[in-house]
Formats: sequence, C-alpha cells, structure tokens
Amino acid sequence: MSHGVEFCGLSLAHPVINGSGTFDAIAARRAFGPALERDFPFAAYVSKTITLAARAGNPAPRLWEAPGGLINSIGLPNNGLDGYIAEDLAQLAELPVPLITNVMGSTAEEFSALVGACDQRPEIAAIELNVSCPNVKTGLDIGADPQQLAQVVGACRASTRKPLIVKLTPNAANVPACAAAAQDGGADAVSLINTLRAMALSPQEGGERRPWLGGGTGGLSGPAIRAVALAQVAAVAARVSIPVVGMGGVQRSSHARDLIDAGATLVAVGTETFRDPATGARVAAGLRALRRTGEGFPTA
Amino acid sequence: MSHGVEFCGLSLAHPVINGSGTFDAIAARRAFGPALERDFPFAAYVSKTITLAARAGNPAPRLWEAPGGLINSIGLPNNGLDGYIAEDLAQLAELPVPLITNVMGSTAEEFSALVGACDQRPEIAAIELNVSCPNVKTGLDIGADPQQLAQVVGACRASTRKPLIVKLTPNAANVPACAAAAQDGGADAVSLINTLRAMALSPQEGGERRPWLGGGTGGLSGPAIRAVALAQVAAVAARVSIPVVGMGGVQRSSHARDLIDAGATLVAVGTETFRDPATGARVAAGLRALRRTGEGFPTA
Amino acid sequence: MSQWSAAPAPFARRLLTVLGIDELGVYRVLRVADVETPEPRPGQFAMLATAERWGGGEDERPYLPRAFSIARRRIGESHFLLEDVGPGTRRLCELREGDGLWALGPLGRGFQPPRPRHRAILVGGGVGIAPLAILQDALEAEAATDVTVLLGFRDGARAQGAALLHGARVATDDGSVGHHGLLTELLSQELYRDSRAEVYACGPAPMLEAVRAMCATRDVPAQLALEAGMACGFGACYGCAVPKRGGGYLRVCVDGPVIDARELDCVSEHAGAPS
Amino acid sequence: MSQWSAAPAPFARRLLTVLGIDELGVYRVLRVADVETPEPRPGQFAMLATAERWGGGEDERPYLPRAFSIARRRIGESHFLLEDVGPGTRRLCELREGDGLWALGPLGRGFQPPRPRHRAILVGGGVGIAPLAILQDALEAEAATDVTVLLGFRDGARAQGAALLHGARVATDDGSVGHHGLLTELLSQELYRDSRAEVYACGPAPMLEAVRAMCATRDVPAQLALEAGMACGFGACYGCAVPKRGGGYLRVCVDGPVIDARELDCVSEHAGAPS
Ligand SMILES: Cc1cc2nc3c(=O)[nH]c(=O)nc-3n(C[C@H](O)[C@H](O)[C@H](O)COP(=O)(O)OP(=O)(O)OC[C@H]3O[C@@H](n4cnc5c(N)ncnc54)[C@H](O)[C@@H]3O)c2cc1C
Ligand SMILES: Cc1cc2nc3c(=O)[nH]c(=O)nc-3n(C[C@H](O)[C@H](O)[C@H](O)COP(=O)(O)OP(=O)(O)OC[C@H]3O[C@@H](n4cnc5c(N)ncnc54)[C@H](O)[C@@H]3O)c2cc1C
Ligand SMILES: Cc1cc2nc3c(=O)[nH]c(=O)nc-3n(C[C@H](O)[C@H](O)[C@H](O)COP(=O)(O)O)c2cc1C
Ligand SMILES: Cc1cc2nc3c(=O)[nH]c(=O)nc-3n(C[C@H](O)[C@H](O)[C@H](O)COP(=O)(O)O)c2cc1C
Ligand code: FES
Ligand code: FES
Repeated sequence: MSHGVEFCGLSLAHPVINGSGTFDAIAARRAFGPALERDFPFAAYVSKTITLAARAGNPAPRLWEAPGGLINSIGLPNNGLDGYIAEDLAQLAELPVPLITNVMGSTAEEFSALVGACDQRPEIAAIELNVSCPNVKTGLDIGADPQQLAQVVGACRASTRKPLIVKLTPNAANVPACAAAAQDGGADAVSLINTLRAMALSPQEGGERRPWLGGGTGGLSGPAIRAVALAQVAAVAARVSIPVVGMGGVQRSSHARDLIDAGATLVAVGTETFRDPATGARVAAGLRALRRTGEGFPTA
Repeated sequence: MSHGVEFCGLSLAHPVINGSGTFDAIAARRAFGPALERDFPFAAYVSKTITLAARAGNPAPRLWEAPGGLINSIGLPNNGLDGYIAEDLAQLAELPVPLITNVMGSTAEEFSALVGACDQRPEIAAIELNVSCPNVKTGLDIGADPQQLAQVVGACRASTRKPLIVKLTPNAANVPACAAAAQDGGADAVSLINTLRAMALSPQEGGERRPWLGGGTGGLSGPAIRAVALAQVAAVAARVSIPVVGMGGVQRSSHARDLIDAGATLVAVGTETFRDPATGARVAAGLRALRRTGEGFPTA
Repeated sequence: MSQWSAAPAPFARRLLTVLGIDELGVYRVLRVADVETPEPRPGQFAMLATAERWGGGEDERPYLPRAFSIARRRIGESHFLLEDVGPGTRRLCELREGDGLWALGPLGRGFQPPRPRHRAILVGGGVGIAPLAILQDALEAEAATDVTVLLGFRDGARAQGAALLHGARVATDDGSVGHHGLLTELLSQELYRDSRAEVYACGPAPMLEAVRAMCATRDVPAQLALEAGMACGFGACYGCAVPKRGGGYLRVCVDGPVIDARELDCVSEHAGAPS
Repeated sequence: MSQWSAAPAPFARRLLTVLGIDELGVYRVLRVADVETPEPRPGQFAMLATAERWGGGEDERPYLPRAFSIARRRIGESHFLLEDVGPGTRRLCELREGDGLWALGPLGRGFQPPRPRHRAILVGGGVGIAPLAILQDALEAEAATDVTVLLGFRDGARAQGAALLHGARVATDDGSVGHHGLLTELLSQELYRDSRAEVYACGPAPMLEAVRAMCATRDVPAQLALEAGMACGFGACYGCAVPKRGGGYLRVCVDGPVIDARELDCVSEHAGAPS
C-alpha cells in the first residue's frame, strides 16, 4: 500500500513535513553532510519565515524551557526576500522534496509583494503565509481577525496560482472562523497551530524582575501545546473543506495519528526535531506501520 | 511586616486564593474534618461556577492527563442559584475567610439576575463573573468580545455594589482589550487565566477514533499553561488600573511570585491543589518567606 | 472509634517511606511505614505518587497522583496492591525500600458492615481484590459474620493474587486455576445455596455490572467499590463522575468509592478496576 | 582526514552506553562507549540527554538536550566534563555504568590550529576547561607547537579539575591553589614574556571578555569557545544567538562554538560557561 499523499496538487511521499522555522536545511547540510539529502526526514520542506526586508532577529536570550515545552523569541531572523532568492533558493532547490516558502508581511501589500516574487520562482512549489504578525493598528495578529485575514489572503491569491497555505494564529478567539475566512479568501490549505504567546521572568536574584527573553514575550511550542493543537485542528477541519496541516507538540507517530484522525491531511513536526533531527522520519515510519496494521492504534 | 493584602476593599491575610471550581470546601470538610477550617489554605474562598438552573455536568470521562497538565471537561455541575443559596451558602459562610461567589450566565440578563441575587446575601463578599461561556450566536466566548463583555459587566454593575471580579477567557485574540472592557464596564478586578481549549482522542484500539472526554473538548490547566498565564497577566496588568488576580499552573511560591511581579495583586491556585490540598498554604508561606528575605528570589 | 467509622484524613499529602515491595504473581504488594494515618475504614483509598520520578515519562506522564485502595493495615504500616497498567502504576511498582511516597488519605466512604446474621460474600476481580483484603480482616476481627470469598482472575499469574485473602474460591478466565469461567457463576451458586447474604464487590466494570444485575434480580444488597479516573480524590475536581440512578452523577471519591448498588442503574464502562 | 577537519555528524541522535563516571573535585568526567562517532575536531560539542529520567524534575525540566564539549577521545570512548548547575547537568551527573545516553554530534566548528612557530596558550575557566583538554591532546600529537596551559577556578574543589589537562598553571579566586587572583593576570604575564602566541579560551563570559579585550589590545589572535542556551545544536532553532561585530547575530552552534575573537565587539553576558 502506498504511503504517498496528495496535497494541493503536490505528490508527497508521506504526510510528515517540518514546521516553519524549526529546521534550517542549509545549516543542517553543514552539520550532517550528504546524509541530510539521503535521509531527508520531511516529505516537503517549509522554509523559515521570509520578510521583505532582512531581519537580524531578537536579542538574546531567545529560549526558555517551560514545563513540557519551549518558549522561543527568535524574532524571524532572515536575509529578506532578495537575500532569500539570491542566496538560499539554489541550495534549498537541491533538497529531494518540494519547497514551501513561508512569508510574512505586515500589510496586504507586503504580503502580495512577497507572494508575487515567490510566484516567479520555479524552485518554489507552494507558499505559506505566516499571519501571526501583530497589526500595528489593532495590536491583534493579522490572522486573528477574519475580515482582515480574508483580505490579505485575497490579495495574495491574486498574485499567484501556486498553492497558498495560510498558517493560522492560535491566539484568536475563533480559529475556525479565521480558517473559513482564509478559505473564502482563496487559500488552498490552512496550517496550524503556531506558538502560543507566553513569557518567562528572569531567575536572577534580587532587584527588579525582568522578562528573561530578549524579545520580552515569546511563543510556547512542544508537548505542552499538543492538546490545544488537537482541539484547534479538529475544530478547523470540521469547518473548512480545504486540507489542513496539523502541528503542535508532535513527538511520536501516535501524536501525528491523532491529528490525522482529527482531520489533518499533513502533519508538521517542530520542536521535537530539536531533540532529534530524525524525528520526521521516525514519525513517518510510525505512521506507515500504523497503516500496515490496518489503522490499529497501538496503546502503550 | 504584615503579609496581609487589601483587595477590592477586602482585607485578606495573604495573597493566595483558590481558582473557581478547583476546591469544594463542602466536600473537603467531609474528607479532612475540622482541619479544613483550622488550616484553611486560602485567604478567600471562591465557589465553583453557579448558573441559574442546576446542571448535572458532562458525561464521563471528564479528565485527561496531558503533558504538564490536565484537561477537564467537567461541565459546571452545580445546584443552580436557588440550590446554592438554600443549601451551600450556610456551609460556605462558616469558612474562616471571605466568600467570593463565581457565577455564569449566557446573556447579560442571566448574569445580572445571578449578580442581583448574590447582592442580597450578606454571606457573599464579592462576585466573580465567569464569562467563558460560548455565546449561542457568535460561537465566541462572551468574554472574548470586548463590546459584549462591557455590556455584560455593565448590567452586572447595575445590580450590585459588592466587588465585581471578571474572570477573563484566555481564548481571545486580545485579552488586554477584554480586560479594559471589563474595567470600563465597572469591574473592580479581573482574574485570569481560565483553561485553554484542548482535546484528547481516546486511546482505544481499532475502529473509529473518538474524543476521550465525554464533553468532546475540555480545558487545559496546570504547569503546561503557566507561561501563557504569565504573558496574559503581564499584558493585562500593564493595560488596566484595577487589581488583577493571576492564576495558571502555580505550583510553588516562585510561580506565584512571578505572577505578582508581572502585576497581579492576588494569585490563585487550581490544579496543583488536586495534587496536594495544602498547596495554597505552602505557596502563601513561601511568599511570606520571600518577603522576609527582602524580595530576594531564590534560584534553585 | 470502630473500624467502620472513618476519621478525617490529614489535610495535606504526607511523605511516607517504603518498607518493601513483594511480588504476588503479576501484582506487587507495596508496604509503607505509616504511623500517623488514622485507621482507614475498609474500602477507603489513598492518592499516591512517588517522591522521585513522578512525571517525565512518555508523554510526560504521570502528573497527577493515582488512587489505590488501602489493601491492609498492620501496626504502623499500610499495604497497597498494585498492578502495572500504565505510567503511574509502573513507577509505583519500581519503588524500593527507603524510597519516598507521597500519600493523601484515607479518603472516601468505605464499606458498611453487614446486617446481623447475614453472610458476607466478597467478590473480587483482578486487582479489585485489594479492598476486600482489609474488609476480610475487619469482618473476621468481629467474628460475628460468616465470610465467603470469591475471586476471579484472567490467568494463573494473576490468580496468585488470591493469596492476599484467605479461603478464597477462585475462578480464572483461562481455567488455569480453580473454576474455569466467570466469577459470577460462583456467585450465582453461592446465592442459590443461601441468599441471606450481602455482597461486597470490587473489580472490572463488566464484572461489577454482572454482580449488580444478579443482586438486583435476587434482591440481595450489594456494595460496589467503584473506580474512576481521579485528579484529586477529595471532591475538589468533579472529575470522577459516574451516572447515578435517576439522573445526575455521583463523585466516586466522596460519594464512594463504595456505592450501594441500588444507587446505580448500571455500572458504566469507566467505573471499574483495570481488567 | 586530519584532526582539524570535522566529518559530518550522524543525522539522528544515538543511544550510547555509559562506561563510568569519575569524580574530579566538584566536576564529573563522564565516559561513554562511542565507537561509531566520527572523530571530533577539538572544540566540537555534542547534545546530550539521559535515556531515562530526562524530564519530570522540578518545573518538569530538563526537556531539551544540553550541549557539552567533547573533552577527550580515547579509542571507542568519548569523555565529557560535567558541572552540576541545574536539572539537566544533575541528571547527567547521576548516570551510572550501563545507563543509556542520547547523543547527537559532533557538532559545531572547532578550533583552528595555530600558525607555524606560534605558541598556543590555552586559557580555561571552570568547566570551560573541557574543550581545551582535547585541544591539548591534538596539539601535542602534532608536537610542532609549544603549549602553555592557564586554568582558573573559583576555589580549591574546582581547581582539582586542572588534572584534566597537564602542566597547567592554575589561578583561584580564593587563593587556595596556585596564583591568588585572576586568570587574565597569568595570561598577561605570558603575553608579556612572548607575544608570538595564539590564545584558545573557554570559560565564563567575564573571563572570555577579559581575554578578548587583552588579546585585541595586544593584537594577539584569540579563538573563543562560546556557550549559549541551545535547543538544537545544529542551526535549526536560531536560539543560540550572540551579537556579532557590525550588527546581527552569530549562531553559536553552527557559526561556533569556537569564534575568532575579532568577530565580536564583546562577549555578551549569556555567551559564557557556567561560572
Ligand atoms: C478508588 C480507587 C481505588 C483503586 N485501587 C487500586 C488498587 O488497589 N490497585 C491498583 O492497582 N489500582 C487501583 N485503582 C486503579 C488505579 O488508580 C489505576 O490503575 C491507575 O490510576 C492507573 O494509572 P497509570 O498511570 O498506571 O495508568 P493510566 O494510563 O493513567 O491509566 C490507565 C487507563 O487510563 C486511561 N488513560 C490513558 N491515558 C490517559 C490519559 N492521558 N489521561 C487520562 N486517562 C488516560 C485509559 O483508560 C487507560 O486504560 C484504583 C482506582 C480507584 C479510583
Ligand atoms: C557549546 C557548549 C559547550 C558546553 N560544554 C560544557 C561542558 O563541557 N561541561 C559543562 O558542564 N557544561 C558545558 N556547557 C554548559 C551546559 O550546556 C549547561 O551548563 C547546561 O545546559 C545547563 O543545563 P542545566 O539543566 O543543568 O541547568 P539550566 O537551569 O538549564 O541552566 C542553567 C542556566 O540556564 C538559565 N536558565 C534557568 N532556567 C531556565 C529555563 N527554564 N530555560 C532556559 N534557561 C534557563 C539560567 O541562566 C541558568 O543559570 C556547554 C554549553 C555549550 C553551549
Ligand atoms: C524556535 C522556533 C521558531 C519558529 N519559527 C517560525 C517561523 O519562522 N515561522 C512560522 O510560521 N512558525 C515558526 N515557528 C512555529 C512552528 O512552525 C510551529 O508552528 C510550532 O512550533 C508548533 O509546533 P511544535 O510544537 O511541533 O514545535 C517556530 C517555532 C519554534 C519553536
Ligand atoms: C477541574 C477544573 C474545574 C474548573 N472549574 C471552573 C469553574 O467552575 N469556574 C471557573 O471560572 N473556572 C474553573 N476552572 C478554571 C480554574 O479556576 C483556573 O482558572 C484554571 O484551572 C487555571 O489555573 P490552574 O492551572 O492553577 O488550575 C476549573 C479548572 C479545573 C482544572
Ligand atoms: S477525584 Fe476529584 S472530585 Fe473525585
Ligand atoms: S542551538 Fe539551535 S540554532 Fe543553535
């Protein structure tokens, strides 16, 4: 039985991809050499978020270990659109899987400029919109307001015929409504969840307590958010007809299986990859085994 | 140095109370006898949520253990307003601390009826509004929409002069805006966070996978949500001028201290009380010790 | 205070020390030094967690404490019968002499003594035999009651658990020990022989339901020691609900764990011991 | 392949077996059987986590693996120098022979060999001496370089760690062993004596910064082995950022951990070893 899966017109070898910003294939090539391509763990590769202008990212420290999870305040460091196209694209195109480029703007115009540029590049198979950027006026994430979201997605839709995936923000009152707005705006798929807004105070003794993270607050990922992700994925999958990419705290194939049973077509792994870069391959193999045994779910 | 704290005109012996629905003083009296009153761990007692009509609660199972936390789908079982007043109030009035009654309605009218009834009862020192109930029309939690929230709080404000605490929902795009709306509506304090919407699938083998919890989805509490709580409490405290009751995953005094440093006046403990009913007393004692040592924060 | 009335539990979890852990077939008997605990009533339970290594397993579990019947009291000691069915019980089974154990209890409502001149039939399935051991001790201390013990197990390795009580008739699903068949077949024989009896049962949900139905049909009083996933054990979380007759729910931890069978329409699938 | 060029790391974490753990003052030397790992370059590190009990401590930590310099290679063995400063290092220090250890590596850029006819001055503070041990081995294997070793410690119990290298001059903050004062005072003397040197330093941030500043002033090349909180160790998370000269950030795990001092304006407070 084939383990392959169709996703927005792409034929993928299995249903496991990476979460944006949690795997740098270029750095990994340096660390792991040719094994990276030989044993590439993901069925498609999602780039970290690319913005129009280059960004250095947030001051250190950028990480805090929370119960069952990780808080990061990375701040989307990237070479900017031009740098990405000039420097990164050729290397990413060598990967043995389709390339999904994740982009973020702070306005509909910025988004559609990013998408338009990606549309021109044959190396890019699909585009993911990161709509978790706070809107300067409302303070809300752009993706938290269904109307605004539909408008942003509509502008992007007009700029490309490549598959458009909208990565929803979990910091919204009604995530299924946002997913529906993305679909109405012309999205081919939605992905979720991104990290939950979180914070840690510095453990320093005495004096005024200040936030530990250089960026003030950060985003919580990992096992701690798994049950929140499952609830949001199930609610979104019940609401939209386009495919759903589920992620959040996946560590093992049983977690991926939960997301698929809740309605996800693909599953992404993020934080667990930090603990073991081969996580994606392990999860995919586990799903394959589950299939072979006739969809049986192994209990501990 | 006194460890006492003023909160909405109430003089409390220390800053630690319980989270609504996580300590049943009547049942605890049965389990622990007179030690309950002698060693009462909380500086004020918050009742579980009371609704107009009695509720049996959700079907079993109601609990799922998640990484670093607990998902519950209890469904607000309670005797209803009349039962509460007739049966519970006399027993709760015997507790050695002020009584805060937590109420929930599904409309502004229901809320103000509940608040009006509580206003008549001298046993009740303050009223907490649980605004996490989904609105039938929008599907949103009532408390997730600042306008609707201000209106509900306004209606309640008109029904009582007792201190009104609004327990915000964390499942909102902009929790500080909701807190500001509560303040504008006349709230004397806000409390947060309530549980995060979450889900688990049954571990049963074979066949169709279905939600484990009798109620379908549930709410995540405990250590897993601590960093999310800290971020929301800090953001809310920065936005409003009324006092804030912080909660979410508090297990030890250092966690309470974090919330206080982030701007909370009181701290509530919930899930950790299930592991040790004396948690509140332990946290309060720890805070007292921290104070004595001149606000120094002990690192591990 | 008689052994049928319960003193309140100390209002905090306490750190106890493990004295030893003994094998009993697939089960383990955990013995802990426990001097200050008020004498439990048969059927009461405690919430247990190891002092070390609670948490951090696969899926970061266990996190909450777990409920266990107090299987026996000896002077200064409490005994628990454990079956390794998941991350919490596994950690408890791995305890060694000198290790620390967090305990809260005794909790819940225990068994009621039988009416005078009624035989007590103790019906236990699998690890559900635990509260019947301390019940047998209590009944025999009074010497006023005839006690019949019927225990059922899945297989021979489990049937070794029968040694926790004495004088038991045993049934096994696989016929490797004692009667080959259901425990309720033995119960049926006993009730046929003499129905002036009261039944005390603890075990998997299907067994409890069969016992309940049989006793209801024959109008024999039955006390069922239920189980349920618990977060607190003292009525705080409302998590341990089982449906009661006439609608609504009971909290197993404070309304039970021992429930008069007449309070139930049926024993729901989540209300029994691991089977 | 020379000892200065690194082979890529296997593309998955591997389960290694602990051979033993030795005390070295307050430090521990962890020895693990490690046959398949490519030979590391001096200065490279591995991400380690115990196979059991990782997680579930106070605040449910540790969760992510921790970074450790490869302190020494023997045939089929890797050695790590550990200081117990928190939940992750504590669990690693508690490992016993036969226990399992998850390891990913060798990772990162190691030290560059000194130019011909330059003396190598190894400057290590506290647990930061670890990568200098394997560096000393490598330099001595080539026999072409004069090696001077300067090690600084807080107190006498820590100064026992100096035994990991040989021929070291030692400074302690409390004067209990060797020079009473700062390590950089020893470095200053050495550079005064003969400034045709290259400096290799690893230790707490203030020490590294002092070394950097001194070498910059005297125009002596310095390679600094930095540290940073890391989630992955292979460039995936961008969490290990330290500010670089001219703006922007370096990732310690892939751009370092060994950084040419000229790439930094200063060593930031989070970029050093535990002190
Ligand atoms: C009053 C009472 C008395 C008891 N007495 C005894 C006794 O004397 N001896 C004894 O051995 N046992 C006893 N039990 C049962 C015992 O409490 C359970 O076996 C124990 O809680 C199992 O915990 P675990 O971590 O080992 O396994 P878990 O995996 O926690 O529990 C096993 C079952 O819980 C469910 N489950 C699986 N995953 C989860 C999850 N993530 N969250 C919630 N539920 C899940 C499934 O149904 C699974 O089969 C008693 C229970 C009660 C309520
Ligand atoms: C390249 C490299 C090589 C290293 N080599 C060695 C070596 O050879 N030997 C050695 O002993 N050490 C070495 N270290 C340091 C070692 O990695 C740390 O000491 C270790 O990670 C500490 O982990 P812990 O869990 O014991 O303590 P933690 O508590 O995780 O770390 C201690 C510090 O982390 C911060 N912190 C506290 N709480 C948190 C939290 N919740 N989340 C995030 N940060 C927190 C604080 O600054 C605290 O002082 C190296 C580090 C790097 C990067
Ligand atoms: C360190 C880190 C960096 C991330 N960077 C991005 C990013 O650049 N763009 C994005 O859309 N999501 C980003 N994410 C979110 C992840 O893609 C993913 O949605 C989230 O971490 C939940 O999955 P996980 O629990 O498996 O990590 C990042 C997450 C982490 C932990
Ligand atoms: C079992 C359970 C029941 C709860 N019931 C209520 C409730 O009735 N009303 C309410 O406002 N909050 C309720 N809560 C939310 C808690 O009061 C608290 O906001 C939340 O659990 C976060 O705190 P914690 O992590 O310390 O538990 C409940 C939480 C739990 C775990
Ligand atoms: S276990 Fe919490 S109420 Fe019964
Ligand atoms: S530790 Fe993850 S990028 Fe360096």
